[in-house]
Amino acid sequence: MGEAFPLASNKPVEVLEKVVIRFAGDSGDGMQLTGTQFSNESALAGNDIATLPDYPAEIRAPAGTLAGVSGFQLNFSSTSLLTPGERPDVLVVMNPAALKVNLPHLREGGTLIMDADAFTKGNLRKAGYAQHPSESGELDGYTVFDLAMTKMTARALADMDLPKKSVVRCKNFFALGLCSWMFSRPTEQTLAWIASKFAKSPQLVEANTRVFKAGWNYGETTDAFANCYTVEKAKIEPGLYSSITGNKALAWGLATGAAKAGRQLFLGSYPITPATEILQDLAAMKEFGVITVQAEDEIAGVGSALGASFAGAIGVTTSSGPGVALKAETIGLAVMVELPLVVVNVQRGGPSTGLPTKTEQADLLQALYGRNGESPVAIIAPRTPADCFDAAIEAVRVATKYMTPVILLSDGYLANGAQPWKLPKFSELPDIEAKPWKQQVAFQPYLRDEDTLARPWVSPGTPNLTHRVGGIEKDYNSGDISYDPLNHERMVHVRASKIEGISADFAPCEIEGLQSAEVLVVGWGSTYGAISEAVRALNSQGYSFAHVHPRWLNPLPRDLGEILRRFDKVIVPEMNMGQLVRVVRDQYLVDAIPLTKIQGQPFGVSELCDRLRGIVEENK
Amino acid sequence: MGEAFPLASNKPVEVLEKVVIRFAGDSGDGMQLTGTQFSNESALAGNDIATLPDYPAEIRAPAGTLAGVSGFQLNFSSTSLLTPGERPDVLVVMNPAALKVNLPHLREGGTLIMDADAFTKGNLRKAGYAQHPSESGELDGYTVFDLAMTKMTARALADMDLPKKSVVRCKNFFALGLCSWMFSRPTEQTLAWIASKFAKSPQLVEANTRVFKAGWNYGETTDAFANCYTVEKAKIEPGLYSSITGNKALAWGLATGAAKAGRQLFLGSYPITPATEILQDLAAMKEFGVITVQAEDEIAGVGSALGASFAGAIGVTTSSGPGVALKAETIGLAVMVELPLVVVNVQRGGPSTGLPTKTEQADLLQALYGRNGESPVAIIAPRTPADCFDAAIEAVRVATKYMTPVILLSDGYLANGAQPWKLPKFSELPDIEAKPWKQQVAFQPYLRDEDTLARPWVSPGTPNLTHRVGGIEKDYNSGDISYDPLNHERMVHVRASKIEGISADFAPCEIEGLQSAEVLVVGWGSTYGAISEAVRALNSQGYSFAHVHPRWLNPLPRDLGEILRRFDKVIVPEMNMGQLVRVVRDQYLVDAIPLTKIQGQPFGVSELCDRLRGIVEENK
Amino acid sequence: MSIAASSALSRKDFVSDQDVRWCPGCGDYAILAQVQKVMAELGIARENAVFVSGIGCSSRFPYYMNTYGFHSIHGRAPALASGIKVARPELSVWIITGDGDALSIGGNHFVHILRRNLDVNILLFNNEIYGLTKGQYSPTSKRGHKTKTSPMGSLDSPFSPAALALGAGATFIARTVDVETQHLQSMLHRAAAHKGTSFVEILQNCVVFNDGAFADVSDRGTKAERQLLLEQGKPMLFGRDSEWGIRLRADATPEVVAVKDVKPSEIAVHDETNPFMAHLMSHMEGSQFPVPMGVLRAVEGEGYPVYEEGVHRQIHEARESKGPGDFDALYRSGDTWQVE
Amino acid sequence: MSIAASSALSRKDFVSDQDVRWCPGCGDYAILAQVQKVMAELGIARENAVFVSGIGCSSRFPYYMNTYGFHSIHGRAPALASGIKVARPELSVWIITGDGDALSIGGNHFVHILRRNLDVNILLFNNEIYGLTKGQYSPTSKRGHKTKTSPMGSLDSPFSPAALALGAGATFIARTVDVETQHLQSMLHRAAAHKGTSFVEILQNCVVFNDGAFADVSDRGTKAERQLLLEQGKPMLFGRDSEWGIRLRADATPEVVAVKDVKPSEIAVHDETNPFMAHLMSHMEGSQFPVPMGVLRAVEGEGYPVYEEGVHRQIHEARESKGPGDFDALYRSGDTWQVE
Ligand SMILES: Cc1ncc(C[n+]2csc(CCOP(=O)(O)OP(=O)(O)O)c2C)c(N)n1
Ligand SMILES: Cc1ncc(C[n+]2csc(CCOP(=O)(O)OP(=O)(O)O)c2C)c(N)n1
Ligand code: SF4
Ligand code: SF4
Ligand SMILES: [Mg+2]
Ligand SMILES: [Mg+2]
Repeated sequence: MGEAFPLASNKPVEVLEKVVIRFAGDSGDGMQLTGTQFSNESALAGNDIATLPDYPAEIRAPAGTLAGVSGFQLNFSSTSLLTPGERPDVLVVMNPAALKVNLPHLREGGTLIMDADAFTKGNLRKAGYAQHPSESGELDGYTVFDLAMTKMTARALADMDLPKKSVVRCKNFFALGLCSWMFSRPTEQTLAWIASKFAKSPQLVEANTRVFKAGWNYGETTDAFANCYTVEKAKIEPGLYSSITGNKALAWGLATGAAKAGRQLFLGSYPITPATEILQDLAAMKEFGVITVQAEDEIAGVGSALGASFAGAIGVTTSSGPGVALKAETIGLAVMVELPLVVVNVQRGGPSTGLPTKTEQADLLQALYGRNGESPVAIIAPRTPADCFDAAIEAVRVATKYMTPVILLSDGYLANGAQPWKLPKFSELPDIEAKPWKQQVAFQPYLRDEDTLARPWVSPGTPNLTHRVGGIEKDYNSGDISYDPLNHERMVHVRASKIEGISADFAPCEIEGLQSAEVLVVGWGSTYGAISEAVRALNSQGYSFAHVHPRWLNPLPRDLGEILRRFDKVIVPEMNMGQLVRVVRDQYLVDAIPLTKIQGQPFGVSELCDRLRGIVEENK
Repeated sequence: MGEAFPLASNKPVEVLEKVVIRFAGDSGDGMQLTGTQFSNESALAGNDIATLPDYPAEIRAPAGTLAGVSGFQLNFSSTSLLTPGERPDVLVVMNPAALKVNLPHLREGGTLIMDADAFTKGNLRKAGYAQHPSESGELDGYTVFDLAMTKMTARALADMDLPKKSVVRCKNFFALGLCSWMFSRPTEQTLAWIASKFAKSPQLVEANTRVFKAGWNYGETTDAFANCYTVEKAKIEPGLYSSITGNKALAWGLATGAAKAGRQLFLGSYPITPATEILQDLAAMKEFGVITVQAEDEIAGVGSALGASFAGAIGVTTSSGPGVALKAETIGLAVMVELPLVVVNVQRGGPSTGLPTKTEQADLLQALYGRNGESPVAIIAPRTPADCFDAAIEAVRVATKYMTPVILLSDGYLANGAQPWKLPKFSELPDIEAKPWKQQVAFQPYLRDEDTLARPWVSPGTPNLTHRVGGIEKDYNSGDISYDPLNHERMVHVRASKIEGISADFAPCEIEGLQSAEVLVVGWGSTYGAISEAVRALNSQGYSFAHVHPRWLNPLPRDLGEILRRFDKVIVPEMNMGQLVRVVRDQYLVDAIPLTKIQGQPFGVSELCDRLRGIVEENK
Repeated sequence: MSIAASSALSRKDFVSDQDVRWCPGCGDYAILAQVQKVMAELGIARENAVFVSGIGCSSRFPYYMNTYGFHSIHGRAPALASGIKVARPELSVWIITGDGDALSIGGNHFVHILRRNLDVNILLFNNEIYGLTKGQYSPTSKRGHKTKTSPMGSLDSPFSPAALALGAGATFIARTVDVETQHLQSMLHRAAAHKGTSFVEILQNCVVFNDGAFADVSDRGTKAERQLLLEQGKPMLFGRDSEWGIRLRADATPEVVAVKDVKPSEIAVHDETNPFMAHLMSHMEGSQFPVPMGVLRAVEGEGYPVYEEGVHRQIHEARESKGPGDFDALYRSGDTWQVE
Repeated sequence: MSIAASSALSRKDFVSDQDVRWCPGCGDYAILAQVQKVMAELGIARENAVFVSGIGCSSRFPYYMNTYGFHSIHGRAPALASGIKVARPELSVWIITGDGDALSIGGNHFVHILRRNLDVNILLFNNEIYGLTKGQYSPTSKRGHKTKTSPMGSLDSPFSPAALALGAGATFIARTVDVETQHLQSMLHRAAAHKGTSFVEILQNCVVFNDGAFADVSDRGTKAERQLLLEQGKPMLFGRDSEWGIRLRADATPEVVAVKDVKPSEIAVHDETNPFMAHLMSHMEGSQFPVPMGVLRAVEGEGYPVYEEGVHRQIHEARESKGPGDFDALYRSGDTWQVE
């Protein structure tokens, strides 16, 4: 093998438009690593990609059990791509449990690659197979490659004197090598990555390299595979790209936003799935001056963030639904004291503890109404993992400009899903300005800016402007406590107007699909990819759909009402029981139809196509 | 004076249909006592009555200041009555601050009775009067009786050797005596009440009796008053009556409900204005087996209540908006474990700490949506102080029958307002039944009753039925933890259906006013009295209004949609920025018009008439 | 106060039908086994026991017990348990919690239940880490501990759970460790027997995120030097041959002495009822001292009333003095008037 | 760490323009006056001081101080204050709280801020009652106290705020009383000087709902017998003529002795740095003992790191080792690929 690796394959190459591949194995089998590296190769190959990891709920379920299965799905394509794909074309399974869990998703006629050596009696039993699945006929209809991966791995390492356990641990590199061959992926970078990742142990570098090559060569040399495939370069905006998860994008966006505002970022947070990584990522950014406080609970998290805002920092708190419920009272205080505050809710399956590792969009109404009294806040929802970066900056901007809490609604799907992200240049991102207090008139802490209705942000340490804020209603002019009835009404109205006013900044809504379609599909947040792809697919089938996807849920864009009225039918797909659809019906009195899915899982494109078609046909 | 007291007046008696009177003075002047006793006299006189106390926000503001003014308003009438009245016909003020605060409310041409002796330079200054109001002309247009009450009180007690402070403290009895004369109130009961209330000090019995009689006699004998008045008996359903505040009615209703269910009442609560009295009243009911736990915070309050429900008691928690916000996560848990739980929210002015002693209806959307995930709960809102009793029983009934949290939305106005209450007979109130577990099939903790969809309520201590509940999604059949996607969807739907199903129990909506009116007014909760009176008044002026006032806000009554569509126009008055109106628009797609007031004050009848008329005319 | 089961019970009677889902090697398994065993030994009927937990790896515990159980929300188990116990004092109530659940989000309920002294048992599985959320430092993590949220080391000074409990007025405080089967059992028995809130801190190994946090106290090789086994009325000795002891200085601060160098009477004697001894033991930290294991404090009876007993006593007294509640009399208790 | 004002300040400089709205005779007035006076004496510029409170009568305090102020929500002042202090360590941060605010709903934040040892000052106005909500028992109300919510007497065993603080790891604990102007001032000065969280319990009379709760310690006639004035390094004596003293028994429990009956060396000597002494003082309760007043505990420096200093030190160190954060490098830190 030696120097000349990697070779281009000499076998025939079939060109595919796009492929969905899923790697699945035991938690200990390194599937996340394998999937991630295969994604990187595909990105390097110039494909558009979208990924979705799928971790087990248990920390470390017993090896070989169904509960312990870990998966990673990748969609790579020569056309633009918005979702990690619905049903895999190719399924790679490292043990029987992984097969059991994932086979139902493999598309009919799909390709199945299995580690034959892992299908021992013991493992079959743990996975609940009474007999070997290849004997029961359940694999009929798939293209099956039942390969002795463990043995071949061992053979490649025979002369290296590695303990058996270490040998077995390398077998994911066999799968990676084989798949890299199968889809003509570039391999240099992977070899370089192995060299750097295991740099501390030259033995492991050697072992993993050998096994990776063994996998590649196996595809190239054996007769098992007649040909290989490739997916050509997608048309992608030129630039430097990286694959980024929603949580990482959010963390970086928050830090970027604060830096652009010239303020310190202060995160007060308490760990909770699936939001924890944002805290973890920001905790690792100390050289950026980012402060993270792991508080004793969610209330202290948001409380410290609000205190930090009072002190002049960008106060942020991150959590998921149950934690956000606990923050409600303090968010109400932030509404009253009118300080910037960003509250991130990475939504998960509810109610209560619900399905903590699954995705859902069922906290929109909580964000809108989940506080006592009339306490409007701004609400923004990113639509893709990479969009979390921009949405976070936007949240910081609005919080600062309008002196208001902003709730950012991400979800488990965005949080863990990854997507190519065109790297921005920090210096080219616009600055965020908080209007400073201008000394022309006598200082009053609640004197409002005429345009934004924001009060001035004056922090302790500023001489001659000492003042007190608090949760009791305050006088419109002086900001002192006031129990006056008409003043209260005025203040409630002005707080509402301030939030309404934010939409003055919005660009007109973008309508995708057919502009003069019969049916408008309205979505929000992480369903963007699935809806877009579904609308594209349906329109290509001769249907007539348009798609609008507001980024701000409060306030809604000013042109939305007019747009809604332009279409015969309005359908609102959501991963809940119908929440945005309530707001739309209420505000615009449009007979919008809910399309709901509440299974802890994102919409699949073809599923959405079917259901959209169904509604249209049913209502004909 | 002696034996023959009370005399009937010999002066001419003018008959009035109804009177609104307001007593106002310093916190230390005993205005609540005076007002309450005058109300009792009026009830005894056979009038229909409605009352509203108005306490200062400060515990004990400095004497004589505006902040220290305490008031009590009574409406008494020979026709049926639903509100304490808007603008008083008669205003009794014991000092300048009370005049300053209350004069703007006195109706034009109204009667003003003042204690001349309290209008000292010092008191005028504290109230912010530059000159004596009778000199500034601001009392023109009123019938003013500027009486030396303090001096006359002192004179009546001259031979009693009381300290000056005690003498002054009796002057409210002068006012009570005078007003009792003026409106021909029965006085025996008051004299008996003085005797029992001050039984511990015969000297005080003597003093207060003397001063009361002095007040009465002053009216009868001096020429200051040409005639007196009376308000004749109202047509009221026969029975034994008592005046009851909303908070007391709630406390008694909860205890009654639990007793009728054959369960222990367990209240876990944390004090907060204006809900605290419910905890206080129930803490005093130990002989009824009522358990009250004053918890360390609101979360522990609701948590202990839910624990008690699991243990077989009727778990209840009481709070106001900010406290209910803190309970959100635990209410979500209650939704998931499907146990009976009653959550009382005595709403106050918001957001945040807001206007803690004022009334508002701005927590409806919080009740509906203020939790993470899809977590529907039943919501009931009493309409009058006395109705709090029935609504509390109803809440216990539904919580038990449907194994669900029920949120009861009272407010500051109901909580402190009082109303005649026809005493029920405990034995005649219907029993509340929780369907017991029937041993026909194998026990599953989430096996649902076919009619109600409720799961069985099996408490610890029951042999052979041990089971575990929790906040993670559970399997539809076994009740075990389940992460299955379709099962989650099924469970979310069945929890929603269960709540929807409650409306099967509702009687058809009652429509007041003109059944075939053009305009339907839809209200909820404490606005009932004002809306009813306004609709009555408008219709008597030739307008055409109907009024419907759903008691349950979730689910809404099944016939509501059909009713709404029967009317040309739908107007929804609320003490918030429009909350029920959102639900109505969303659910029924009816262009309902909000009519909002958010001043910490209830609607006045004439104010409501004006605004309803205004909307109708504007939209013609 | 628990109702005993009629027939003899075995550990298996307390095993539920749910698959146990902790990581292989997690210390929680050992604790589960001992609790099931001790419940059987105590002879508490399954239906009269209630296990209440919050959220965390440890809080999965109730699912594995064939008793009544409530897996509630993060930090709130003491609140739920209070409602259960006050409503039904005859039940045997066990709170299962973690260092995050009890001391971070649940800190307030923890100190308040101890203060009120309900007759329940709290088992705190202290692994000095947030397990379920995959490895962030907890309020018991040592200063400087590097975790996912403290990449440069934790800045928090940890709680001593025992010291916090003592400060809150706990009447029973014990410490044990997952691997010491016998000791763990005896602590569970002592906790069950105590009248009032029994707080047992169980040092528990999280193999995945904080492996070996208690290696020195649990390893065969070192434990004799690192554990100070407390026994009522016994001198405080430790070491393989009990060659070390604890002596109190004049200012009441402790020091480690070699037994051979001092008079036997100089060695401090453990007294569970002496609050100062409990204080000493709960604050004895740092590598120069052994880790006290056993019952640090146990006081009951007069001066230490049990909350729920008071609640029911007041109800009883109210009924004695006023008669059982009469609703019709209640309704009539304000000023009334008759309308004909 | 507070920036001093340039010119000399007087009490009046710290008086805000708001009308003070406590009940006439409330102990809060006296505390307000002393705090304003001490702030002036400390020479802290008004703009560099922040007063943060929760909800309660006491929590109205910030409105009356001509400094920056935050009247937040019930129980959460320590959380807000933590954010302020960590973000801006140079500010002088004062938390004003009540027994309900700090120890009931706010108990968790209270113990955690003490544990973390932020350099802030906590003044707890302990009136043993909920004042603002008009008279319900609080977590410091005595057992048996009859209030609106405990008509047959409170069943809760009260917290000793000092003991709870000690259990949480507080580095500074002091106790004083509203009416002792001089003592109150000196405690405020000590608190301000302390590096770390200073916790001062101020016994405060609520004239309306709990009048005279501390009458014995504040009345001229009895206070000499009821107050034990602690002074560093001084023997613990009390009584009109210092005729009584505290002696420690062999088992470290305290007893009251007549000075004339014992040797001077037998009288315990106060040491703020000795945790066992703090424990002794924070648990010394009951009518047989006087009430310890003064600094119960004060430790600082090595072994007692200040939280926010650690936060900023880590930032500093990260910058030293990695250079100041470069966003473009951050964005590029994952695997990247170039699309042409
Ligand atoms: C309200 C809320 N906040 C946060 C979480 C996330 N969470 C679950 S368990 C846990 C900490 C668990 O630590 P510990 O109590 O020590 O238990 P362990 O897993 O270590 O046994 C956290 C932060 C949650 N479930 N709910
Ligand atoms: C979330 C919330 N719960 C309850 C209340 C009601 N509340 C306000 S102050 C208070 C207790 C005050 O007691 P304390 O802290 O001792 O202060 P004091 O008034 O005695 O100074 C309560 C229960 C509230 N404002 N907010
Ligand atoms: S993560 Fe740690 S505590 Fe949790 S189950 Fe695994 S080993 Fe046990
Ligand atoms: S109620 Fe008590 S604590 Fe509150 S202001 Fe009045 S006297 Fe002071
Ligand atoms: Mg833990
Ligand atoms: Mg208090």
